[in-house]
Amino acid sequence: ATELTMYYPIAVGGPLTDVIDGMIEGFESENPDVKVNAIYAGNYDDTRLRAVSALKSGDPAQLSVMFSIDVYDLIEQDLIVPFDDVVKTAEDKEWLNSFYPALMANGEVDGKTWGIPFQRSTIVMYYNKDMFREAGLDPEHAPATWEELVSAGKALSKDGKWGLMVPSTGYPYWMFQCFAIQNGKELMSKDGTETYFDDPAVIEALEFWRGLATKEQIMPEGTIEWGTLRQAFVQGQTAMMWHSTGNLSAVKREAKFDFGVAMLPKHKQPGSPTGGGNFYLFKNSTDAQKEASLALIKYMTAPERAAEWSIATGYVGVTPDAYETDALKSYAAEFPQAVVARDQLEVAIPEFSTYDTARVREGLNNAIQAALTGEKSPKEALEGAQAEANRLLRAFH
Amino acid sequence: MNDMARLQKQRLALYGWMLAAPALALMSLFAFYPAIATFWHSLFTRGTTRRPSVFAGFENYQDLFADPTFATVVWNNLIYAGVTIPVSIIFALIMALWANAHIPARSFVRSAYFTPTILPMIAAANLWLFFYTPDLGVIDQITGFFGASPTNWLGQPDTALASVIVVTIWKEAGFFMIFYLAALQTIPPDLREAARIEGAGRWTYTRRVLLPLLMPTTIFVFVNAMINSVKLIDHLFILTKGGPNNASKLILYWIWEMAFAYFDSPHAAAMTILVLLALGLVAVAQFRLVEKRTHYR
Amino acid sequence: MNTAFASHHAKRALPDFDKVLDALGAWVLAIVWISPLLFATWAALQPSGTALGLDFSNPLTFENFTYVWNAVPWIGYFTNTVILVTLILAGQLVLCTLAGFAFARFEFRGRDTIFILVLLQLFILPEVLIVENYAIVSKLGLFDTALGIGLPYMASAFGIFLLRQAFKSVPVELEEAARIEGCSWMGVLWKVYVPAAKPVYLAYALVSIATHWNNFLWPLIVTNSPDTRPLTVGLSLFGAPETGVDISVISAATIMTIAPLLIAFLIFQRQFIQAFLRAGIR
Amino acid sequence: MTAQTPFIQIRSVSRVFNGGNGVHDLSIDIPRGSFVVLLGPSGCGKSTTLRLIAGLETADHGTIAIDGKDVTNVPPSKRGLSMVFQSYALFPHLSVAENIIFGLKVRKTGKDEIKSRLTEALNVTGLEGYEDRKPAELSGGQRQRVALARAIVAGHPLCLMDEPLSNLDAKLRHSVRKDIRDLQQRLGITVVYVTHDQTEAMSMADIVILMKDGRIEQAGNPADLYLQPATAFAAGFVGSPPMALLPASALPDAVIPPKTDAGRLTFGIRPEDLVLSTDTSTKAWGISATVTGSEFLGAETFVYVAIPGTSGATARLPGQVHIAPGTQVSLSWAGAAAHWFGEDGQRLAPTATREAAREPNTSFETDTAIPSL
Amino acid sequence: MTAQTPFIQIRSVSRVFNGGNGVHDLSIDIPRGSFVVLLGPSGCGKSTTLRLIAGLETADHGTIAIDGKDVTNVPPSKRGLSMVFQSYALFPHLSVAENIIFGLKVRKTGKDEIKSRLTEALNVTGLEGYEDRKPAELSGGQRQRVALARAIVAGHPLCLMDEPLSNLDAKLRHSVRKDIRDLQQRLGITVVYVTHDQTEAMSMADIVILMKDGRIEQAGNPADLYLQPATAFAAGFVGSPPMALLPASALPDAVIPPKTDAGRLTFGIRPEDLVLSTDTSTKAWGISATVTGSEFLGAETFVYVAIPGTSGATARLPGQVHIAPGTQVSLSWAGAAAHWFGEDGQRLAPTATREAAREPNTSFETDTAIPSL
Ligand SMILES: Nc1ncnc2c1ncn2[C@@H]1O[C@H](COP(=O)(O)OP(=O)(O)OP(=O)(O)O)[C@@H](O)[C@H]1O
Ligand SMILES: Nc1ncnc2c1ncn2[C@@H]1O[C@H](COP(=O)(O)OP(=O)(O)OP(=O)(O)O)[C@@H](O)[C@H]1O
Ligand SMILES: [Mg+2]
Ligand SMILES: [Mg+2]
Repeated sequence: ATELTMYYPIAVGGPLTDVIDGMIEGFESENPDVKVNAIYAGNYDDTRLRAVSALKSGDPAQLSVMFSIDVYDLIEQDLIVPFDDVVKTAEDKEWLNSFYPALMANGEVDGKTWGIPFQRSTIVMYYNKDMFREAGLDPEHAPATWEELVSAGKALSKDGKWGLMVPSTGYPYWMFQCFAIQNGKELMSKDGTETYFDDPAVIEALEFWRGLATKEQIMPEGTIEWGTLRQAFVQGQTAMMWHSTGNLSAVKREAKFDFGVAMLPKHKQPGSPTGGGNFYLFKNSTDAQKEASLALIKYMTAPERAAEWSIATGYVGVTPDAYETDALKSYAAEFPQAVVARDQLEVAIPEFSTYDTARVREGLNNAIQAALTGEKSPKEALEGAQAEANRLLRAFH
Repeated sequence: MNDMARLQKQRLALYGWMLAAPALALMSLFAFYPAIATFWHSLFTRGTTRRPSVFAGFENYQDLFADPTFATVVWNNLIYAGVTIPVSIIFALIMALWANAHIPARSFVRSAYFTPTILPMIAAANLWLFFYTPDLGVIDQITGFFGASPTNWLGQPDTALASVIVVTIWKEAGFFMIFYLAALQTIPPDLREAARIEGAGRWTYTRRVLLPLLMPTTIFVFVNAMINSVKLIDHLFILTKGGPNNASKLILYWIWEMAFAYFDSPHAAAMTILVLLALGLVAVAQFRLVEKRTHYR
Repeated sequence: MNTAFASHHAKRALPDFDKVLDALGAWVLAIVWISPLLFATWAALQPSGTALGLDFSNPLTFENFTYVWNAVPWIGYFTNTVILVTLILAGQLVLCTLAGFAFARFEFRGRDTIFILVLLQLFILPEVLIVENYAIVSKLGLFDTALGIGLPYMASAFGIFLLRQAFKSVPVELEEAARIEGCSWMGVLWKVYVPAAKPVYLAYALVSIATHWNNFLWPLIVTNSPDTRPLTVGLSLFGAPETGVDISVISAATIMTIAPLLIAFLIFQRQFIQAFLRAGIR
Repeated sequence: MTAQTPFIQIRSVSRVFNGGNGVHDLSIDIPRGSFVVLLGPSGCGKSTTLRLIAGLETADHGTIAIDGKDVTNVPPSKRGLSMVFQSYALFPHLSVAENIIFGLKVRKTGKDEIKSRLTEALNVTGLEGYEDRKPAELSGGQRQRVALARAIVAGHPLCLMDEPLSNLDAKLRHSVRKDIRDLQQRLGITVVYVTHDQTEAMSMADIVILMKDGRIEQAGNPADLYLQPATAFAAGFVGSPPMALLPASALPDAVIPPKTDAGRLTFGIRPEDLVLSTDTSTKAWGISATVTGSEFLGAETFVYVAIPGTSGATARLPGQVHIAPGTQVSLSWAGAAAHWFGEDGQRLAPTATREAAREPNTSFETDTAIPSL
Repeated sequence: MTAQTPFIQIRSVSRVFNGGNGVHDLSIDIPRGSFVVLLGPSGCGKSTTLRLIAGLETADHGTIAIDGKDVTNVPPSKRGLSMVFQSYALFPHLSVAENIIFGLKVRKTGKDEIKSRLTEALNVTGLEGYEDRKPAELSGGQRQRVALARAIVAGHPLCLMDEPLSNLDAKLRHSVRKDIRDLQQRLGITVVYVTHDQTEAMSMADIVILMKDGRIEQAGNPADLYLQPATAFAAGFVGSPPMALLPASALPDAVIPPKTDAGRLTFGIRPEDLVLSTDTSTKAWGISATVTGSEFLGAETFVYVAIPGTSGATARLPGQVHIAPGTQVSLSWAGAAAHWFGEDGQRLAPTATREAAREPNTSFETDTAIPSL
């Protein structure tokens, strides 16, 4: 029998290990000759650390769910193999094409596919319909452009409540990607060797973000805490928030009011980055293990499982087929907010990721936070980050 | 000297070694050997598929000194240490004095001071995260009650580090209190009476008698606090992740990032070695001081 | 005859102002200090999403506890934690006792140098040596065992230091008396030094238990299965970096992880503190 | 007691602890410039009394006046006194000099004055050259002197001492005893001194206050206590070896005072007043006893005898005396040497005759080197 | 010394510490069943000697034999002895009973035997009823008894004691002294006892070994030491108040022994042998001196006198003596009471006459109650 060790993180609150265990059981009963050790390994950082420790000290592990954006580093560290090497049959190749392209984008480097989407999110706008009504706004029409966003925000900001909150700790670059893409510019090249932080459109995007607090005063100043934002929203502290779709289930559970979910407003164009975790295959495994791993991944991303996972977590279903399942269909019917993320995938871009990604990202994060806290002007901050990124990426051209 | 006596001495030495050996072996295995390996590691470049690792001498160290983040992080850590160490020691001392005094509900007070010690840092940080939430958080609700405007404690460069520091002090003070409490019990009560008769008030007694007598404890606590000021970063993962814009990033967090997020273990190793060196130096100075100051015991 | 006295009944001073202030200060500080825990208790009893309002008119609910209780095999994790903590403590006590005894009472060449090395270990942060330590544990074949989690912590410099101090403060006469009565070296250690250092053991045990009860990352990394994982892993499921945590749920989970320890502490508070006091750690 | 107002007046002071122990309704007058010793067994309330005077304890009832001023509720530092503790209570982190001038510094005395007073205190206590040592680097006797120096440096007219010699060895104790007494007389200060050692009390005191169970048993000068103990307790407590206390019923009728009931009387005799005779026929009367042992101390020998119906007695004989255990002896004494106590332990008057025999005398001659055989 | 082989034989034993202190070339024979006291000032090597016998120190040179067996390199537990420490060294975590039977248990003695021995030891030391207390719950005297019980329970023929009474107060010390001596005699064991208190040594010992600077100064029975001190050091050390040692040059020529050089002689006189006279004309000779003070101790009074050219002397007078400081007196003594020491501190023979006067005597009569006026 083939034995597989798989690490996975849980990055949204709750007892989701049970769900995973259930899937694994299902897989094992369908493939009795494969034994899977699915190991919960904390959050994304813990999981990466766990995988690195294990691989570096020669412990066998065949696959893992890790950050989709770690792909360049994992390649650089020579830890993973592309799926193209494992996928043999036409059917399998077909399977590779069955995912939403926006979700596949992060896993494709140098023309090869290194990651298969599993727990993927995107950013959507949650809004408090009650507060919209109170402010005399149409609760069924969420702001669709930056202008509408600002004017609605102004109408909603009163009595110590805010119109909008966009979190800027934890994953500032992610939120910033929204503004940048909406303003018509992606932050990095497809091959992950270039960044465009000092592009005027990008600088303008950051100026707009900062302006929401300083000029328009529809958002509090300083950075906004990622971790507590949902609580602020469900307690009516802000009328709108931009946040991961991963929050959907929690907001649904917690909000005591009527809330809506909308695509992010557009400016020059609509758009939002994807996020979350992909499946990776580790290098030092036998062919049989690789095959079994592939089978496992296929099982885990099959429409039924994708639907189940999506309902349980709020993550997007990774294939269009998932949305054709009865489970997700009926869920969407009763809770239409659930399909907004999918709809947005049409205009989604890959999450920010380059070579030496953590460091480049860190530079960007710092620049964004420096601008939002007023330490630097957006231009100054982003130019600094760009210079840093150039330095780091020079080696990879 | 008598042969048998010499033989006996040798046998005792052997016993000594045998007794210490298991602990030393484990220590070597899990501290000394890894530390040396770390040092060795720090002399090589980061290996990637494109560029295999090569010997680089002290280049990694030079890189660090050239990196402005290094300066920021060191500076942050100095502030962090510079505030948490004395403040938690002072709190610990005050707590100990109170917990040792004859006040009503003394066991409640002692338990209250000590409780943070047994809370997992991660859990504690999660609680504090919500304390710090602007507007909604407990702190802002309280300050708001007195008419202050809401503050984005964790989101501003000038309050983020301070907020982290507060949590650290809260977590540590009760632990150190225990040591002071123990030390206070060993001070004979008649010293206080003698001082009273000599006309010393409470403050004079504290300053001129109590504090000098507690010096050995203070040094012990100081060393612990110093180690913690480098070691205690769990809450950063939850509270600020070192932000905004590195405003609250501490050395160990940065090492952690380098090693496990940037995949840059050589630089992380170099940084680790620097930290070890610095701590070692301070420690040696401390122990010197201990020997001097505790001479009268 | 006694001109100096106005009356035989002296006027008694008011309750000491200083003392009142002391008590007030101590209480205020105490309340501030446990306020996070009080808040957590409050939050855990609130329905999700309303905890931050501090709206005291809300009805209290145990749904968070039910939810958290059903989410994780707490009993198993609890057992694992107890086993782990006990194992570490036992190992520490044995190793530190032997080493502390050696450093306190035996003369051997290089003793002081080695002792300084031991103290240096205080500064070697296990957090950054995780990869190396993982490799060692894995090579020793102790992966995913309680022993594997515990081993790196067993030779505790802190423990050796404390016990050495404790042993040094035992009067030599006690040892000599025991030797005259026929005790061997081990007998002396076991019958004289260990009992004499009992408060130190208690105090050290308290610190050790509190530390390892709460350790998360290392156990997470060197374990694979729920059969060995400790309570904190259960707790970690409710921390959610990607979406932000639910304060009510995490509070409930926190309270459940620390409850056994906290209750034990509250019950044995007096003894614990007394233990510390008698330990006379300096 | 004395004609002038007493320096310290303690009036009906009580201080009762939870257990019911403490001191009860105590009244003491202490004349200025006197050396007063509080004597008594452990737990009798000596320290409590001293601490009441010092202000370290507050009286539950009653008043305390020092130098005519009611200090009952005055804090210790304002009472103008100093104190020497049994443990010396030296500050271990301060040098000898710093210890001595601690109080002066606290009271912000001028630098020059501190210096001159320190020099004097060092001089008086013979501590010159030790200024810079820490207490841990001193011997017991030296520490004791530092405590003394600290007590006298401020020049307070009253000094309280709580068993200041009990941590010294016998030899040292003897010499420091003298030093303290000399110092007190030279400085003319009032000293209240606590001890449970009757030898110390006898040799140092102007007035001994013997306490028991929180009350005063007898107060007076040492000779009074020794020669005319007011109670059986005082008789047994003062003197070493102690006075033998025998039930009168064990004595021959001849010696029982007339008009008393032997069944209720207690007879006391000091060891040096006991006459031992192996020739039981020479005296008209005598108590027969058996020697149980003897102890040779150089200048004298203690002989222990068992007397049927009693707990025994000790005789103190000069020089070396060899007497085998088991020897039958007859005990007798000069009539004036006998002490009689009633059922309540109170002394029975009159016993004045013997006291007269011991009147002070400055012309005399003695040679005890050869025991009278 | 005795005809039979000594129980303990110490032959030329040295143990020198780094500082050069310790004991040097010590040879001692201790007869079986005797009570031997090692006496001497602090630091003279008493404890070291005891610890050498116990095996807690190892000799650098020389041999030690106990009961005819060479034990020089035998560990303490195999020497068949027990020891009482100054601090008692009771195990604080064990109850009285457990403390006592500690050694028996370690040696795996049978349960029943342990029980019976414990009962006996408790009985002998009067500790019945205290079996279950912890040492901390006992008074000093009781602790001392526990230490004693632990030492005797094993029935070893040799018991070593290092200042076992120095933590007790004066009164208790006196009674325990007797108990220990009685116990030793009852059990017939050999005791080596360390003390720096000469009173203790005098009253307890069969043989006193007086040490100084790691060497033996004088060994003999107590009377020898008191009456015929071999050296000036021994003369000054034994006796309280100590013998006055005066340079012969301060004495009138009449009293200087013939054919000696007064400039090199030291004269010694015991306090009880000094005769004080205020009438300076009655005697043919006398040293004039000034009274500096006196101390009344109940049964006797010490009078301190200053003698020009000397460090002064003490006279011991029975009863209470009032004599004002400053009084001029004349000092004299019975010729046989004088002790003479040469320049090297050694006693000068002959002094036999006076010794004869103190020969043991079992028939006597004494009455010192009234001082000779
Ligand atoms: N703070 C206190 N609390 C309770 N009881 C006390 C306190 N201080 C003294 N006592 C009790 O009061 C009585 C008298 O105590 P005190 O210390 O005055 O005795 P003492 O004569 O000095 O004895 P010793 O010679 O042992 O020092 C004792 O029975 C003691 O137990
Ligand atoms: N372990 C040691 N190391 C160095 N010197 C020592 C040691 N033990 C004793 N000495 C020295 O040897 C000398 C004799 O010591 P010992 O303890 O035998 O004296 P002692 O007569 O028992 O004195 P005391 O009456 O103070 O107990 C002293 O000068 C002491 O300082
Ligand atoms: Mg007292
Ligand atoms: Mg000694």
